[in-house]
Amino acid sequence: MRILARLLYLGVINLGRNRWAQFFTLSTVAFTAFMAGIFLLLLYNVQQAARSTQEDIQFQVYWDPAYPMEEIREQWKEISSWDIGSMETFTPEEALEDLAGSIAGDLDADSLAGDNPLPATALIEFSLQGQDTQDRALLMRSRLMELPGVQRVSYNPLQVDLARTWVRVSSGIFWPLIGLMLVITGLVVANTLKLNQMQRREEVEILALVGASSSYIQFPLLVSGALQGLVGGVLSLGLLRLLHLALEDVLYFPPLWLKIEFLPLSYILAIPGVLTLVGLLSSFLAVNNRLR
Amino acid sequence: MRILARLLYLGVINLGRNRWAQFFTLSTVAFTAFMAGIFLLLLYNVQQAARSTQEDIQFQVYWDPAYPMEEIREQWKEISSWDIGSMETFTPEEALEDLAGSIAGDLDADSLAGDNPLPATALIEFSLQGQDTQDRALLMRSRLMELPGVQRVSYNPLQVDLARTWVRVSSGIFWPLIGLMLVITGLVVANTLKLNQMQRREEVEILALVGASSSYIQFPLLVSGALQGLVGGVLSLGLLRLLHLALEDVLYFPPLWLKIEFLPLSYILAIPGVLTLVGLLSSFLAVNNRLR
Amino acid sequence: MIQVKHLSHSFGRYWALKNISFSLDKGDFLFLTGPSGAGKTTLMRVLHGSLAVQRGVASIAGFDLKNLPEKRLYLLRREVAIVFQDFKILPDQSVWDNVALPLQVRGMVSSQVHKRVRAVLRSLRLDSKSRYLCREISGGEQQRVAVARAVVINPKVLLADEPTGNLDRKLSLQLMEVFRQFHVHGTTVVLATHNEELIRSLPGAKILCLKDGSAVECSWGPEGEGA
Amino acid sequence: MIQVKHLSHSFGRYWALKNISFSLDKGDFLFLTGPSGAGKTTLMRVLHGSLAVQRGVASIAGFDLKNLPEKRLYLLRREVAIVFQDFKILPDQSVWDNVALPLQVRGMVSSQVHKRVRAVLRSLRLDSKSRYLCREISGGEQQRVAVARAVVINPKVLLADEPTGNLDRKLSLQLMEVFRQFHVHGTTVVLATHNEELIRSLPGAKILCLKDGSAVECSWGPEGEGA
Ligand SMILES: Nc1ncnc2c1ncn2[C@@H]1O[C@H](COP(=O)(O)OP(=O)(O)OP(=O)(O)O)[C@@H](O)[C@H]1O
Ligand SMILES: Nc1ncnc2c1ncn2[C@@H]1O[C@H](COP(=O)(O)OP(=O)(O)OP(=O)(O)O)[C@@H](O)[C@H]1O
Ligand SMILES: [Mg+2]
Ligand SMILES: [Mg+2]
Repeated sequence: MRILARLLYLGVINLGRNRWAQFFTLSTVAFTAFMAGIFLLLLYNVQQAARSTQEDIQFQVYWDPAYPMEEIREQWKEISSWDIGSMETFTPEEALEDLAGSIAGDLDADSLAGDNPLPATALIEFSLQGQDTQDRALLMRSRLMELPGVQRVSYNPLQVDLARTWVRVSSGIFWPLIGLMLVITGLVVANTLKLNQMQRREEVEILALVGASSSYIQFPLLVSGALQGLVGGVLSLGLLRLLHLALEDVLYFPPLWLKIEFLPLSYILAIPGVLTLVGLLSSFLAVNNRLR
Repeated sequence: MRILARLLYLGVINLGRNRWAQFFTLSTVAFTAFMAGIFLLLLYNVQQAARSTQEDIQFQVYWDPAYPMEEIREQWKEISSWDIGSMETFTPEEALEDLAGSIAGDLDADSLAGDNPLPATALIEFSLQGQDTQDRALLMRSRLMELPGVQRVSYNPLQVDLARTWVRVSSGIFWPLIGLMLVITGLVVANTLKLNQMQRREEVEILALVGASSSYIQFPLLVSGALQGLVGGVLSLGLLRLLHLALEDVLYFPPLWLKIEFLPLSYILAIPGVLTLVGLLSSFLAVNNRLR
Repeated sequence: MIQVKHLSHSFGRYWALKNISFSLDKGDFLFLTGPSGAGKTTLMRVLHGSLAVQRGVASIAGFDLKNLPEKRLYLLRREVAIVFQDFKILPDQSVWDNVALPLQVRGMVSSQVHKRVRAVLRSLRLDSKSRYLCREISGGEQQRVAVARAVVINPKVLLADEPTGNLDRKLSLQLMEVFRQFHVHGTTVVLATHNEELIRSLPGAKILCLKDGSAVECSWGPEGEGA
Repeated sequence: MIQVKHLSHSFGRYWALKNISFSLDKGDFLFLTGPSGAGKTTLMRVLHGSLAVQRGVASIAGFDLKNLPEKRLYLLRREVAIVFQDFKILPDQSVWDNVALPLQVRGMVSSQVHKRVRAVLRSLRLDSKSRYLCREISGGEQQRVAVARAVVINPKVLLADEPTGNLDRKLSLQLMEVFRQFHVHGTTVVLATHNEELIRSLPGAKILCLKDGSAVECSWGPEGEGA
């Protein structure tokens, strides 16, 4: 027990020796983990976005250009009270402006305004979560069709297809890439820790010469390796959170309204956890090689 | 001259000393650069995709459900001979199937088939490159409208908006993220090289004691630092290319037809170039500190 | 306490020890001497388990060196202490920490450690330097730290490789007195040295002269050889 | 060649050298002696430019140590060679490479380097070990490598800190003969040693006895002191 406490203590104060090497090691670990973290954050958010797209279906509703706009506005109010996700509306003028803007910034929209060929439209998002999704989708469709003045209700086959595609692909890319990241991070961290521990070769050798058992030698090295992994992981999470705070709102404006989400708790715990394990493991290997 | 050659030679054979430390350093450098490279590859491709989306405009054409399908097929043939980018067509049955598939896999499409409310549609992509894009877009629109049986021609405001958004955002995200990557990679590589060179402290000290001038001491260290950066960078490019070969076609199927492109030459040259510089710089700093 | 029979050791093609045999009982004192490169250090390292027994047989403090598994080597090193020719002390730790190390490694309580280290440092005139880092002290002081680290565990066998090379005559004789005390109290001592005065100062001791790895007649010695 | 006036040096609050003065001409030979911890190594390091001059004045081979900028230190070290008490040789390089190092550092052509290194290694009986790595050779051999590395440049001033600590009597006297040859050919030699026999072997030499950092009467010496 006293020995165990002493070994733990040694593992911690080892970190205080050769501060510069320690500092370089720790920052390498933290930065590598940070880089992997950015990657994870990115993939996670794309995955989230794809999943939410997949679960939504969009109806695009077109009104008869001849139908009075006031009535259409009434209908818009009514529709927004339905059980839908969201609605975006375009008057013919807005649509024209949008078209003009999308083709070229300086197209003279006024020249077309008198003879606007565009109808009023609405983009309705509708969540497909829950049990009776099929019925609800069909019901929604017929309800929209029955509104007076509605000419057509279209849906988004391409977008739905894209989302389905992403899900199909992501299992082929998402997890392999995460795995690759993990492997690389592990290798970098392990290498760095080994480089660091090479500086302690002399100490390890002398400990063995004065009669230290291999567990006495290894345990503090394992403890410092694990600590370095842990501290590096926590530091990288801090950096990641800072980056996230800076980027969180960068996509949060119309028409995206995309908040970049931070990693979920399980990932947050996994990062320092994995690094701690890597630290342990690489120390273990480094020391084991040394003793032979 | 003889001294210079000798110093270069020393810089190279230095790499042969302490092979393990060298190996760990090199693989850390290579893997870190690899990770940054993956990132670069990803951002570059997203950027490319966004740029090409921005340059395209999509028209969605809806035919009157009552209009005979044979005529529509004739029109499809005609349209495809126009100066357009691409066209995707959906018969009412295909559209229904698609809808059914997107809502739920096992929806009974046959029950709706008799009374199919969906029209025939076509998705036409049209490139906005070149001079007279505005006129061509308007011309295309009116040509489509004039086809008999065409009920509506819609365009893709949301998608165009997304692309414009991406471009707006990417200058706020793309370059900062690349910059961040660069800084992190630089720090990691510099740290690792420093950790490595710490192992040479003794040698440097002894060189100074036997009368080596500081340039005699520094030059080989700079050479090996630069070489390590260079070799690490080239290795990382190799790894990246392997990854690219594995992933190239993973998105190349309908309806995406997205080939992941490899980095352009300027990036390819920049990776080892930057790493070489980082190697030089970190060696320079490491040695300069040492001598004082 | 030490048995060595037909021991040979080679580094590559170079035979550093050739067919050495001798044996020591508890409390014996052996001087190991011979010109530079004769194989003294090599023999010490074999006895301490740092070099494997390649040919012949060797045992020390009850451990058969030929068949000692690596895992149990530390047990041998708790009985057999060594003073290295190149000290092998930790330069970035204090004199005190270096000397306390073998005791801490054994899990001794710190009050005991304190008492033992203090006594040993005093006997070697190192008390005033105990807080210095080992790279900050003089060559002779470092050598005494190496001796202190070896004797602090009260070993059954004490191997000392040229422990007076950096010491002046007075300190050498004082150190010799420390070794003699251990010898008198039953520790088996093997001392490698070039210093003939040291050897003459202990007439009762055995002497083993090496030359190019072989045991030879001691050319100058008035005393007999070790058998 | 060497002037030292009122030189003092402290490590923190500890004064390792106190008010030392002496001067040596070209070709002089000075023995530096005194008990362990007296300050011999500290004085050597000041003369070699590794420790700054804190108080007093010191110059060597025409370099004023007090005002020598760091950038020009290597010029001093091309004239003043030193044998370190702890050797400071590169353990992972061969004997040959270690000895050739100071010549290569000066940009000497390799045929010249070859000739010089060979001659020096032979004079120190190291020819058979020239391809060995320095960590593979015995303590005495390492010490001779350190000496070889110092004398190979034919220095104006040769500082040798306890260069015979790991050598047997015969080798010590041979080494002394090497130093004497340099001395005769005009090299100024400063030799720190505990070995009284060595000191007696060169009756014409000056002697400086240190104790606790101060110059003192040599308690045992038949010869006069250095002034
Ligand atoms: N690891 C090694 N590899 C090759 N040769 C070695 C190795 N270690 C020692 N030797 C050689 O073995 C011989 C004996 O070395 P050893 O260190 O035992 O000598 P020694 O008697 O201790 O000499 P000294 O008095 O100089 O310390 C020497 O010639 C040395 O060069
Ligand atoms: N870097 C340092 N920091 C603190 N004290 C030091 C340092 N270097 C030397 N000393 C102290 O200065 C004193 C003189 O040391 P020095 O090495 O000059 O002695 P020395 O005469 O060479 O002794 P020896 O014969 O044992 O080699 C010693 O007491 C030593 O502890
Ligand atoms: Mg030896
Ligand atoms: Mg000294």
